[in-house]
Amino acid sequence: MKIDKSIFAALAWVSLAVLTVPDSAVAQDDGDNVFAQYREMFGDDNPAELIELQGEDLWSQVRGPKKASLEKCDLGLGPGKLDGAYAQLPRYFADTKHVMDLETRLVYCMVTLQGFSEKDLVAKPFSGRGEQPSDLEALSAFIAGRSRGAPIKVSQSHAQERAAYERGKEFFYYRAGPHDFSCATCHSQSGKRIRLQALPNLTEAAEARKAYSTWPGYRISEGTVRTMEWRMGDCVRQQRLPELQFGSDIAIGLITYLGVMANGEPMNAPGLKR
Amino acid sequence: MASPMRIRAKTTDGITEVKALMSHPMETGMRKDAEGKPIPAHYITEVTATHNDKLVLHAYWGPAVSQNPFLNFQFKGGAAGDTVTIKWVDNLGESQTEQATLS
Amino acid sequence: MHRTVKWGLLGAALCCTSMLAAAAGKSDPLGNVAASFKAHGQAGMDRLERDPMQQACSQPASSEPSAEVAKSISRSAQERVKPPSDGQYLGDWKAGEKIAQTGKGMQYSDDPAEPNGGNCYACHQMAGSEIAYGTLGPSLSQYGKLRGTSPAILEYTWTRLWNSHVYNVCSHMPRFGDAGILTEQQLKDVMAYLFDLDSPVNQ
Amino acid sequence: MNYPRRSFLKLGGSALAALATTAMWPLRALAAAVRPEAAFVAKDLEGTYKGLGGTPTASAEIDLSTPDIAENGAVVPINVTSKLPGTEEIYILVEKNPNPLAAAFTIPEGTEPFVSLRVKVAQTCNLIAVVKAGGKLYSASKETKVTLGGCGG
Repeated sequence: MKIDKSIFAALAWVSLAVLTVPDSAVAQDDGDNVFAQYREMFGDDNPAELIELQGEDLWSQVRGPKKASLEKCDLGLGPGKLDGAYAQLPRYFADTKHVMDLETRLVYCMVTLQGFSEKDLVAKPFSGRGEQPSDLEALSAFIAGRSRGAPIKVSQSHAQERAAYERGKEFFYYRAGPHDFSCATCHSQSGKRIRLQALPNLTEAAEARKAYSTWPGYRISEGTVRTMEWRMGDCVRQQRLPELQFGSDIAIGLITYLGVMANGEPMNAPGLKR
Repeated sequence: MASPMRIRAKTTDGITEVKALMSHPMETGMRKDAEGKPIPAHYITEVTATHNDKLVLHAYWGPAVSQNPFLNFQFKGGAAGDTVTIKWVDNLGESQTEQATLS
Repeated sequence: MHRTVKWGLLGAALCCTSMLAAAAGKSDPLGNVAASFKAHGQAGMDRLERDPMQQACSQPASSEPSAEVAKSISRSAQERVKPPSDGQYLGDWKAGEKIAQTGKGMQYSDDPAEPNGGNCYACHQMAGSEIAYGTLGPSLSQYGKLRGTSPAILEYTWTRLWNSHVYNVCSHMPRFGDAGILTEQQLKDVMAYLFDLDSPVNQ
Repeated sequence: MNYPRRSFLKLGGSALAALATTAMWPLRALAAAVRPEAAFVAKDLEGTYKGLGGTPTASAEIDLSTPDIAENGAVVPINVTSKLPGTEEIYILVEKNPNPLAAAFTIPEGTEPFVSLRVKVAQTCNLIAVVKAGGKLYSASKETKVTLGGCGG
């Protein structure tokens, strides 16, 4: 979808290179293998660390009309409890009587604790090209990082949590728009790829675990950390549907569905993405 | 913290390995923003690394170094308590300095 | 360029089936889908409405539509296929190559003034020289060389591009002609890319 | 829970920056005195080599490691190790970028003749490491393929 604006249009150097190497030059079958060497060269050195630092700073900074930090924000494990909190989101929150994911909960905290306007926060939750990471991106990177190693445990105990899962699962197969695409079009078969990119089969636990546990992720093509809400919205954009609204029932439903599919896997985010 | 930098430095068998991540857009000046307006060039032009007071690496960069640059190099020596300092300067005259202490 | 197809009896039948299911107390887990979206650029809210095929195929492959529903979807798809107005199936393979390589078009982030791409390489192997091809669909390498250009194979391929559901009820392939993704001329150019013996697909 | 990434020191602030600026000033004299501007603005290899002072000789004593295929040309890792005695400078070039020269490193005495960096590669082409050792220029090159990714490009 937006394939690389950032390197091609974006670098605006030269036109797209059409490859002219013989087939035999690369493995044909598996996108993962094709890029394994490329991935390995990054080691553990993920620029997401820089954005985690920005998020850590934002978390404790006194900001907003109410001149408060986010340190009393309750992400589900109690006010200010960060370790492992992301691995258990989305979840039902009694104070709002809604299932919330990390990002909607952060907005809630920024509104209630710091006095920011919800309308402003939701109007542009993600950074644009050439901009600094948004507050939500930086905070999400930092908070997800504080769940590294914590097993994913997305609850299904509350009726609303189960309803969110069902909604997400149902929408996963929802074919619509001029191209008839659903999430399942690309993400319900194993061993497939789009162009050279391996496509995780999100209906299989093993693949869903690997995918979910590495979001949010530093997107090389975007030059910043992108969040789970962004990921859902960008898939939907590529499905040619109208804009998926931030924090909407379908967005949270999809994240809940994928989270439950990934339960048990240790979080390893922010990951490093194409 | 507009542009954080992360430095990791570790001494093994008398060689200190330094890894640095620098927050910088490294704009080439050839990209356009969402509205189609050109994004001005903004990139690190010079990087200097010192071990205590000794220069251990110097670099001039162009805009082809990737966004949020990663740099890895090694020098001989290094002991607990020593410092490794990295400083960059960009084409707009901005600069950033970060220091790590060897442990 | 949205679909302007009249669904007629098939639509009516499916619509009543779903109404009956709702009446029987089977709740819809989706709730109000539209409430989660907002119109953006060329992607209007009408895109969330599903036609009978989309509705019938909105489920895991393990629970595809009944034989009867499948048959009516395929029949109705077949009825709407428009052969080239001048009877010529093959256009310019060089133009077809660009269409096969381009994935833009119809996203709210795309410029509606620009022609749409076909993005064939996202899913299919085509020219042997292009290594960045997807595997969601079958390889089309050597397509024309292997099959020749008989009227039957030209018509079959045109129909596949126009509306793949004629042959495969819940095909994942977009309905490039039927949904107005590609113009008649663009379809001819893609046909030429597949069939022309000078095209890289057949090298 | 383990946080391997938290193990290093984070410092900052203008005081430190000011201190470092002063402290480092005399050091600049040690580094390559001036930016090789002609090489940085050159639009092809020939021009870049001219800016660097000559065409390098191919050498097997330079280890150049880059991926065969890059998932994204915006970030391509490149590692260069020189086994040439007296390595003073290491240059990283991307043959078909608008300006091939990406970076010019000075390697002082006591620093290993090794650098690892990530660069933008606009299209499939050779990545080239040029090493200045004993006053002479040597090079090694390797092709990296840049592919189109994903679904909607």
